[in-house]
Amino acid sequence: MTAESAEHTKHILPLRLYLAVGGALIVLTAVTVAVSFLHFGGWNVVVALSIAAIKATLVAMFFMHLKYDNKLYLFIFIVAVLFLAVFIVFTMFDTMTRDQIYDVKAGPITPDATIYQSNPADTSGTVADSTSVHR
Amino acid sequence: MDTTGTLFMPPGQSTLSGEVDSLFYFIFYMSVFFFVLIVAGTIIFVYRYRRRGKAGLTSGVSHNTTLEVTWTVIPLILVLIIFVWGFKTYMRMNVVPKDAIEIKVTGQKWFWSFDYPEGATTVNELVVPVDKPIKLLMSSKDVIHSFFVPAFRMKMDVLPNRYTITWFEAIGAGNYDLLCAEYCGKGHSEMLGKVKVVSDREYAEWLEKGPGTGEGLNPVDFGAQLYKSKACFTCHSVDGTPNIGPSFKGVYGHKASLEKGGETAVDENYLRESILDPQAKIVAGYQPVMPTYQGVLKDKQIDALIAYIKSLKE
Amino acid sequence: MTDAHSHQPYVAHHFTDAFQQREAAKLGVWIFLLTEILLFGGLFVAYSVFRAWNPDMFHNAHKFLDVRMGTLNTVVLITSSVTVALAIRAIQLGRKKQTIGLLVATLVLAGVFLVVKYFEYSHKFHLGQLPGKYYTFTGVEGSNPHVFFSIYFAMTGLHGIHVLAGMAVISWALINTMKGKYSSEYFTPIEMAGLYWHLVDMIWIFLFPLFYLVG
Amino acid sequence: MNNNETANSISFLSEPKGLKSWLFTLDHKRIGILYLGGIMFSFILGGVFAMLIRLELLRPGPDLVSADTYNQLFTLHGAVMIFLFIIPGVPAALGNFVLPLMLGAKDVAFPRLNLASWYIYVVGAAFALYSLHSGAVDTGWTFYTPYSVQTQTSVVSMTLAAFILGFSSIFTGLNFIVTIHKLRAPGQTWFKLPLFVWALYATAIIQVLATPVLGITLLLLILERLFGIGIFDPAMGGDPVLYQHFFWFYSHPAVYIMILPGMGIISELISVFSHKKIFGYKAIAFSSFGIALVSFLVWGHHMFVSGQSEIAAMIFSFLTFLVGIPSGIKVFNWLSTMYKGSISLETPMLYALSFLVLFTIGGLTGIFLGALSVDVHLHDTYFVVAHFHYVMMGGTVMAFLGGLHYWWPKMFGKLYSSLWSKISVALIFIGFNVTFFSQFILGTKGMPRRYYNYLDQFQPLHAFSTVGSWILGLGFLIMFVYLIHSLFRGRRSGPNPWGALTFEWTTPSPPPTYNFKETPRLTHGPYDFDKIAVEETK
Repeated sequence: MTAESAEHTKHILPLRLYLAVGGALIVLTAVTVAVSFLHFGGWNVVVALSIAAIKATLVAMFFMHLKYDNKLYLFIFIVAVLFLAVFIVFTMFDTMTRDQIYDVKAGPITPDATIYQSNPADTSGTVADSTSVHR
Repeated sequence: MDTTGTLFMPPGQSTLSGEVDSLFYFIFYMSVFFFVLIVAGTIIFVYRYRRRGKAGLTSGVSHNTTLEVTWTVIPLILVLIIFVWGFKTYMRMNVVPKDAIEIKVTGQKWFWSFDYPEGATTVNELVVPVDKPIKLLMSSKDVIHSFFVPAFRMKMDVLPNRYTITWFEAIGAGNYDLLCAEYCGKGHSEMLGKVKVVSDREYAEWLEKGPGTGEGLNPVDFGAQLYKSKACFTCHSVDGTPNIGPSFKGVYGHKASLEKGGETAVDENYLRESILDPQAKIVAGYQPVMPTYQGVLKDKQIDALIAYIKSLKE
Repeated sequence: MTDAHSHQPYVAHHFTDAFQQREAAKLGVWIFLLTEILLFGGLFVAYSVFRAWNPDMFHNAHKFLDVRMGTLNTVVLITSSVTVALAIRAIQLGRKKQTIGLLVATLVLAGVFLVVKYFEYSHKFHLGQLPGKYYTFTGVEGSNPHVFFSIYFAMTGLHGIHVLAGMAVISWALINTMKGKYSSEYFTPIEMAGLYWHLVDMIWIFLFPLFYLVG
Repeated sequence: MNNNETANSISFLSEPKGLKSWLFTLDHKRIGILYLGGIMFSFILGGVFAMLIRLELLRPGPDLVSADTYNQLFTLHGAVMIFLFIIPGVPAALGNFVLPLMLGAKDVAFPRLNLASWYIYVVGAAFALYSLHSGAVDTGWTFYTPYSVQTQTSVVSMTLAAFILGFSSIFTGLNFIVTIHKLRAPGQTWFKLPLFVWALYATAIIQVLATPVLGITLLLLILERLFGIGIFDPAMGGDPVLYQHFFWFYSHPAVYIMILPGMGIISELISVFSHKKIFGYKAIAFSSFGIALVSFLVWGHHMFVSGQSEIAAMIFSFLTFLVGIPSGIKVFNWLSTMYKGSISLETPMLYALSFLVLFTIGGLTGIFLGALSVDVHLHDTYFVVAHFHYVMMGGTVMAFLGGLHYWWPKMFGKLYSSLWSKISVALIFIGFNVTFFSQFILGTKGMPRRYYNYLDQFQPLHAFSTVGSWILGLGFLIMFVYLIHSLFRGRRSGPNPWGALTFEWTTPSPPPTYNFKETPRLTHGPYDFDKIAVEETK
């Protein structure tokens, strides 16, 4: 136990590594800003998020020591990201696939809805009278 | 035609109610089987292996793979059958037949209104012909409601600022309860209606008469009819008892003190304003919960209602 | 300590040794970070759903965010992450003065981040790009642009609160370092503060492109 | 086993003395008892609300309270029972007390955090009570938008209460995970842990994963009310169904926060009182994890008629059926544990058997609700009400009471009346079934939930149900009386009154402040009734 403990408390990374990772993060920031001025259509998001993911991985692995620490922490981190993904994906199973079997789209009746007038209890008008159906 | 229902289910009156009921009873008898198995097992074990005197060492059996796989796989197969069965009917409940009559349903605190393709409107009473698919295009004016007809085994939430769609086809003439199944506030349990299923001929005649126009009635009688059909009674009594809103009895010609302070004379103008813009002058002691009837009531109908309220003297 | 074992003073009675205590603390912090990720998760879901519904509005609205300020803040936060990581290294090596310096630098950078954020916010308030029903700006095309700004304020606001919380934690670690509570043997609290700060940085790494770059 | 330490050790109850020593205690046992006090108070409060609701529903029409008051009553009943009683119930009260003892540890990993979580609980409860005072909420415990945005009642303070209580739950969960990972006794490997510990571990994972999402949901709801941010409120361009996704992403797993620890207790009780090795140890342990994992993937089954897309409904329905399987496995395992055992029908075992029967009904009726087409009819009716009461009350509450009766002698060193406790179990069991079985029929017949008034045809069953609630109430009343009586007049209990093999029974009842004189070393499994002859020391 004590030998192990000494080994763990004294895991010191070289200064150069920290500075290199920091430099890489700044460079990646520059890259992602530069790339955002190019137009890839839908791919812009993918590129931006991929670069962000690389940056986050660098932070987690080196600054947060996940590369060197107990792998349990890495596991916890991955679990968090995984469940977040489940939350997003499963919610979008619904929000992205509504109204696929109807001819009338069940989306918002008034897309620019701010139905509230002075009194929130009174939500008069707009809904039932509007027959136009937008998406 | 099943009119009595079973122990658990009310009489089924739509084309799909039979399908729902058969799956219900499939699960039911399966559940009874497993329940009896487990309870009988418990009772037998408790009796057979009851402790007599001191508890000695007992058997050390810790698992049995065959047994465990069996009681995992059999329920798994059963629930998968149920899943597929339930999903098939669910899709039939959601895919509307092409030739369906489209009726617009509006939920509002706390009544239902229905707009028919021929221009008629009704409140809290949906009149439909038998053996014809009816498509309901639904939305709400305020909060979420849910359109629930137990006899048709149908339910669909009614959302504000969005359409939801469902359909049914009634198989027997009669009056069926319509309930709101999504909690919507004070009058939630009063948000009741009827689905009146009639023959084709009666439906045509009914449309002919043009419900809600007050043809051939004097204003007071027409107002009395509207009081019922537009569900004013949900919140306003005519016998003097205060409800969610003030009673209509004797209200005309009096002065009412207001929530914001001050008072107002209850005259034609005030009554009209209260119907069209209910939040403008709230009577002291009541909450600003009344929806506007702008666009719901026509001028002639408002006049009739005022005439009716005027007639309710103390 | 009333306990029978002979302990270092910083080991609580219910742990058998310093190693166990440190591992427990670290595990605790990681679980806490997990809850933080899921807390922000809800907002990421809201972002994804509304962006998918109104991609054009999101694109139009994001042009009203200042990329220069966002980039500046990204660089500031990354640098602060480096300084806090170095602070932990310094205390591991027992260099107390260096640790103090680096922690102060981290605090200063966090302050800069908040100042920049303040300028961004006040500019938006000025234009009427406020969340929800207070939104009065008319320059964004597309439906419900106030939702974009609602989500923007919710996410960056919550992140800002986390920056503040991080500053509090780092200040506390700083004070205790000055008091000489930490050494190359025992520096768990600084390490924990660092982990938290890195998470705050990491969340910003995602907020930055989502709002400022691709909208 | 060390049975003769009682004489020379000082119990945690008596030393140190004074109110302050309790309010600032870091001892997990005292914090457990503080929690027990809090949740018992909440249980009584929620119970009184429930009795009033049933009384109002005795007849159709307005009787006892107004519609507004009724709506506030069922909201408060739900919110108090869920956020203040059942979620902290087993983990924070019983778990706090028992977990370190079961691990042979001196305390939980973070005693200060533990105390903090209790204070956060108290602050949350205070907000909830404040909302009661300032125009109680009437949204239902689910706070569905847009109703919760429009209603004029104190939604914000109640939401804030639930938000704060969430943190208390997160801290308890976090503490337990670390404790189980790091503070196990020497020799206590993962597969020698008592199953209650496994259950608490699985629960804690859900607590830390799901509760933050509740936090952000409620925060957004508050922002929606204050600023109209337009995420959940359709009037501002938001989507109420999205709110339901957010809410149920937490609240469905939360159902397992409520039931999993209960299942853990049942595993203990059935093994101990059958005096037999638990059947399928690993299957039970892993099924807890199976449940924890899959519970995150099924939330959409609360939304089959909400306007959610059909594809999502299909996926959620499919996954819902999968989550039922591990629960089924557990029931069969418990049943098999009794086979060839030596079963003694002490009060905790009676609760365990009640659990077995009621939870089976609760679980089986869940299948009806998971089936898409049947759910369309049953959704938001009394069938659902009955179903979740069978799971929550027939399941969790029975398990909680079983656990309470099981560990009561350990907590206070006193034995309660065996006769009265058995009478009380019988009344609770009968009363419960009378109250809630009738509601299954009400539901299938089409009685929607949250109704202040109802159609005449439902009257007989409603009356029946209300009478059941009186029997149930009487059962609980008797229970409170004999439990409190036992504190003052009860017989002293020995360290191991039930003849169990887990660590907590090796230390005196009540245990001394640091639990064990010597850090214990594990020499046998928790259920080795085939190898160890253990004496009951009442």
